[in-house]
Amino acid sequence: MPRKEIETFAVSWLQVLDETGTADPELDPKLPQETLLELQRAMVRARESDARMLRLQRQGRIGTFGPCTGQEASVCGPALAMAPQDWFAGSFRELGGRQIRGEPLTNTFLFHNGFEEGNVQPAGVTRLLPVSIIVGAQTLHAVGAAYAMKYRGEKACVVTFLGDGATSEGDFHEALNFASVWQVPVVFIVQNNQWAISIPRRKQMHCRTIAQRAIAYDMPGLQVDGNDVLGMYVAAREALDRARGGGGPTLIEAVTYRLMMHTTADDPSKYRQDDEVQQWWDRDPLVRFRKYLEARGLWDAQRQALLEAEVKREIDQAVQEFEARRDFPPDAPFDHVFGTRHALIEEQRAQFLADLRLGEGGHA
Amino acid sequence: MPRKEIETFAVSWLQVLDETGTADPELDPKLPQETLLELQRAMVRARESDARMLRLQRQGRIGTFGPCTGQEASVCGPALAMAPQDWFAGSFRELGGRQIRGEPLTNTFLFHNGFEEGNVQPAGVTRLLPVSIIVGAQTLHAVGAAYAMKYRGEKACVVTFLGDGATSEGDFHEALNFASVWQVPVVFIVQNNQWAISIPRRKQMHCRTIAQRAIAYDMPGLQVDGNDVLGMYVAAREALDRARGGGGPTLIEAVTYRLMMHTTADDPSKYRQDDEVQQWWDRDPLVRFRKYLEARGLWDAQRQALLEAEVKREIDQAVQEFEARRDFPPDAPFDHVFGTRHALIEEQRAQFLADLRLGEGGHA
Amino acid sequence: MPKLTMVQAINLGLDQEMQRDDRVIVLGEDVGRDGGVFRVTEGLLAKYGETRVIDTPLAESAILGASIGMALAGLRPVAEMQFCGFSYLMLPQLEGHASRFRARSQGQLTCPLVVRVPYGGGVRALEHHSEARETLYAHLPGVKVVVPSAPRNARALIVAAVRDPDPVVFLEPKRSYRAFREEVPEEEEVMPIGCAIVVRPGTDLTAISWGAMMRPTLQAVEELQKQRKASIELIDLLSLAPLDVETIGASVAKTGRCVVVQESPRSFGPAAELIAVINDRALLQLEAPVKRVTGYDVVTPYFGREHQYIASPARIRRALEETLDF
Amino acid sequence: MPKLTMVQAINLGLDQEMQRDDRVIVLGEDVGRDGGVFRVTEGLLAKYGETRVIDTPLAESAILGASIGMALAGLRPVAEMQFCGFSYLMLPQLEGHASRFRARSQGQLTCPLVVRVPYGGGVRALEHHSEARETLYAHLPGVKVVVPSAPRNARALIVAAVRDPDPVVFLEPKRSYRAFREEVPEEEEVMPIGCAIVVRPGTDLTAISWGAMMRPTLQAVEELQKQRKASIELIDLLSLAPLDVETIGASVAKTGRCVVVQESPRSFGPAAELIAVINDRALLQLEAPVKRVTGYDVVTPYFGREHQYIASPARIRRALEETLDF
Ligand SMILES: Cc1ncc(C[n+]2csc(CCOP(=O)(O)OP(=O)(O)O)c2C)c(N)n1
Ligand SMILES: Cc1ncc(C[n+]2csc(CCOP(=O)(O)OP(=O)(O)O)c2C)c(N)n1
Ligand SMILES: [Mg+2]
Ligand SMILES: [Mg+2]
Repeated sequence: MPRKEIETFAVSWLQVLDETGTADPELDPKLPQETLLELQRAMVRARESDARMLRLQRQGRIGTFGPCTGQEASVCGPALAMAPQDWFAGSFRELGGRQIRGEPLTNTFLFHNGFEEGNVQPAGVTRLLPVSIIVGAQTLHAVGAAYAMKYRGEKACVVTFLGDGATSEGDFHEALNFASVWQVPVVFIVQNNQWAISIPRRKQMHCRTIAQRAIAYDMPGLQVDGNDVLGMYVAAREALDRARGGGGPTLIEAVTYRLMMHTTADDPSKYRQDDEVQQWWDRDPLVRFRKYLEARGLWDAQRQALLEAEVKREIDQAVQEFEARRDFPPDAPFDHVFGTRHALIEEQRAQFLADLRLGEGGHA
Repeated sequence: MPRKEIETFAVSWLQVLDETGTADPELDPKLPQETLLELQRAMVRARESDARMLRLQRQGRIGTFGPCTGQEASVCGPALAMAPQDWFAGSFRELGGRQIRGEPLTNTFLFHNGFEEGNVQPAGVTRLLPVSIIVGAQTLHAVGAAYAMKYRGEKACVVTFLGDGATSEGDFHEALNFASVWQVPVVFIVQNNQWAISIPRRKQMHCRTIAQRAIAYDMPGLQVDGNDVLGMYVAAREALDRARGGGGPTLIEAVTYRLMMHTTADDPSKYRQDDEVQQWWDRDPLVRFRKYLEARGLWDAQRQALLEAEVKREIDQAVQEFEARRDFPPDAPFDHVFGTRHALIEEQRAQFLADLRLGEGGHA
Repeated sequence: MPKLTMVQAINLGLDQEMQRDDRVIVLGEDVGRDGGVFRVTEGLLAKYGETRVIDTPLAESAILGASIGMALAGLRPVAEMQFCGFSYLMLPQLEGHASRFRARSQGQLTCPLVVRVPYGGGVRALEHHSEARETLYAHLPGVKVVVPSAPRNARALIVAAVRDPDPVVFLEPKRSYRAFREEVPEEEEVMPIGCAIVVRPGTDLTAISWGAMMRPTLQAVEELQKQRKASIELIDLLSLAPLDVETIGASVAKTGRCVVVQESPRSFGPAAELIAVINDRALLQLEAPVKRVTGYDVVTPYFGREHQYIASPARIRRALEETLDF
Repeated sequence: MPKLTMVQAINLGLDQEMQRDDRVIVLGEDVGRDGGVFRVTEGLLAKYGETRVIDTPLAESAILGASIGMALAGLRPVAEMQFCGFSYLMLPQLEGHASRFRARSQGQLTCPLVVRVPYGGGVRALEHHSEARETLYAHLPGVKVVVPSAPRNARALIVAAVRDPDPVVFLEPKRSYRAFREEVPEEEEVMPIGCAIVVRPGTDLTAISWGAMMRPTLQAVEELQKQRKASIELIDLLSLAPLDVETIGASVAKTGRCVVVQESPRSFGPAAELIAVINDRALLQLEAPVKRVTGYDVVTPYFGREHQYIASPARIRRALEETLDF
């Protein structure tokens, strides 16, 4: 066979809800009403939390964070499709997903106010890894945890999230390769929000889709409308089912958009056009899903108002709790260098505390 | 478009000479006789050099090296297709290619005897990077050099070689991505010799071909019979022409086999079967090409004997020259830490030389 | 002379070098349109175009690896790592290749390149955005490590780094980026790499620091000198590798007392090397143990506690006093 | 008791730990069928199968990154880096994650894992196969760094490392892999991490080393003691992080003289930290500068020159003499 095609591959696209909120009848997963309402609640909660955090940040009450507005569907869909025993190995823009996994907003606030206490989860919240800031790195942790699940014979999967920018890191490639060689139960969800800080997708990669990267590993890959929460739910459920059944990893590209700044330290007007942003506001995942619910008689303005009010109360309370927290022992870092005590560390702790008592500890 | 294929991709295979040495008439590049004989000479020279190095190593006259026997075609084809101004950024198993680029065998010996002098190329030998041992790393250097060529408007390309194992490293992914985003003139040649030390291809990757990795970057990719020197020549020439014309990078997978040990420190009988090795000896690239030449009346047993004798003489002479070398100033490393002198280094040099004079320098 | 921040001063240096030499290329994440997340490369894209100011994909190893290839092929890349916390991804390319091409080829191939790395804490940033880890680079043979402490020397040193024939890791103390301004001349200024400077001479004690810790150290010195008669010599290292062992040794041999102020964790940090240099060159003159005021060997705390972990002028002052009184 | 090489001793320790605890998983390049390029994991695949002895693809960051995930999920991975020269590829995962999960989550999540790294020179190997770079790991908070020096302590320390609740970088001095044998008991032996040992007591001088340099140091000490009356205390660090500052301080406070022997480049190397520890704890007792016998700040030479660059017993002996005679 001198010169001929030996393999062919295809990339597919999935959208359940179109931009008007109309579901494709063949693809509509016909989720139970309860699940639909959970999705709605999760997305609204994420949106409202984000808005509040932005205000808190501007008021200097929390530090830098990366808003998730616009990406609620691409995160909440998969997070709700997960089983309780599954692992969540996220990046830093999955607030809605973390909330679904049970992270209290007080923790989120603590984290963004510079306290490790924000990563100490209350009882019952497990298998939720802390925010991972080094882009791409968490995808490898996901693969390792998935290996552990397979090794132990647990029917648990791992879902890991990353951004379009993160796909450029070597770790992402290594993770996909290990996952495919090991055939472990992990789902990679790339939130392709078109930007990595100021770098647009076309400067980040030359390929037409991120989903086609799966081909390099003979891994199932799929491009999904990331602003369609039902599409994301369906895609993730399918991938999780396959993984749980021993079918190995999946790569899902969620096509979505970062509607806000990269983080509160960023000024996107330096590098992108308002009309591009506006176009994506027109595809707001929350509006789309609300139309779907309304068309099915499950939602209306009043319910929306009630939900928003309830969520805001929750947030208010979390802000209060968070701001009431005072117990931040200054020497906590010395407790958690190692699991065992060592003279070197204890001696430094003593020096640290002595300096602190003299009021000489730290810089202004 | 709710759920549908949006992109399709294919991987092709190229073989010009089949295993009997018969060329596909449509694909035969009909190279000038001179080029054919150069290919023959280059492959025989590589094979003989390898054999001699193995003996030298066994006699303790040089140190560890990685034999290239079996992979002469996949390296010599592309190396001969290169233009003089092109860059060669290899790994550690491309002896034939380095020879084509002009590296004297004395240098190879010096290198493998632990002297940096082996990387100092004689006048006229340029754009040949030293052996790169950290697998995958050199692919990034290749991309950077290719960028420089494009930036300067030089019509020069970069050819970089790596192994199947090296494709697992993050650097390889990053290199392919940068190359495709920048559309720089670089050709990646993966010598898929089926093994990375003791790791067989199927434990290294889950994909059916390495060529399909190109799809992840929307880069032309091709799988070639790596034991067919004409196929490799044609594939590389095509890729180089495209690169020179501004068409960007190409990924070529050469399907070949490592007939010998990984390095002289390795014992392959621990992990692979003799009959597998034998099967690949039956596909020896040198035998195949010789049949092609013979069928065209360009070669016979006598010419073969003459060539082998000539090459052996060359090698003998190189061994002599190499073994006569005595000028290895012990403090040379101090000369080449930095391009400028610094008191710290010079002070250490003085200490080093003083210890050496006292006969106290180094360990036994 | 205009008064510039360190950000503006480095920008000026880069701008003038790009003007002067078209082999100079700036590359990194967000260095183009955005002007860098700290705005150090602001305006360069508009002036020099996309082929010379490259917004790269997000991959630190590739940024340095490609820079190596550019340098081998005759360009003079200036790569930016967005934060020190992500720079370790390029350490393998630095250790394995950039630092070695010269030695490997006995000078036939060289890697003149600069890696700019904003580093250090005190800016209330997220995890990985506050570390000081100079040692990891200073310990690598074949790598020069430069740490400016103020706008004017930052500009003179970035120019030196760009022109240097070897790989230079240029650690930019981000706490000093905009903390103060200094007059920086328009005209070219170049400072030598590998040389410390005596910022103020003295006879009773040598205080040594570099980068962002220079300011609290200077403050401590000044406060102390208001309080009591003591002549303190203050040294700004400016380069950590190669280290200016002569200046350090001579100063402590003269004063007999020394305090080193370092932000990074204590163990295996730069202060240890300075103490070793003093041990080699001035032990007999030492009248007190050298004191190191450093970070602790703990995982860098999130920013809620960070201020307690970076030495304050008061802590430095006490170390100075204790060493004087020893 | 059987006499084992260090390779066999580590193998024994791993084997027994795998036997004892099915959470222990071995992974890395060529660790399975091939038994590791140094044969340290020989036989484990046959005994424990492919799910516990994993021949991974060729990617160091992934090997550690996946180990982190395994550890977070309750396993106890023991990863092998084939050579120290390739281990920097996993440094970002180590610095950024393995070392931090405990602090990040205030103890809720932990990373009990071991990274075994053959390191150091003297085996006439290719470039990148001979470096000693302990500092790069010892400087990282949250990371323990262990360096055995002989078969018996290698076995007792690998067991401790596997059981340790934190990430341990286990640097194996490959020059000592097969250089000599020692009796190693079949029965379990565990040595504590973070503790140095006094190999032989003495009163006139403290010699400190670790890993492969212990043997030439011991030889130098013994040679010297044949020649002249001098009581030399020899310390084997065994752990570089956390450092056993008490043992070091107490010894030098007693002897007043010290020589540190290190293979790696001088500047910012472990000897500097030891000198700093001595400065903190025993300066007043010092009767001579601490001498450091080290590698040089040059790019590690290829093996043709390497033997001239690693300190010989003669060079060490002279340092001992000079320090005694100071
Ligand atoms: C290894 C690494 N390099 C650089 C950064 C700095 N950084 C933080 S987020 C970001 C862009 C990430 O883009 P993407 O992956 O698309 O995620 P998004 O922010 O769009 O959600 C960069 C460069 C980082 N966190 N980690
Ligand atoms: C980053 C790195 N890790 C590990 C090694 C050790 N090593 C040398 S060659 C090799 C296998 C390489 O396999 P492959 O890329 O297929 O090339 P081949 O040896 O088959 O030519 C390994 C693991 C290395 N050189 N670099
Ligand atoms: Mg993005
Ligand atoms: Mg191979």
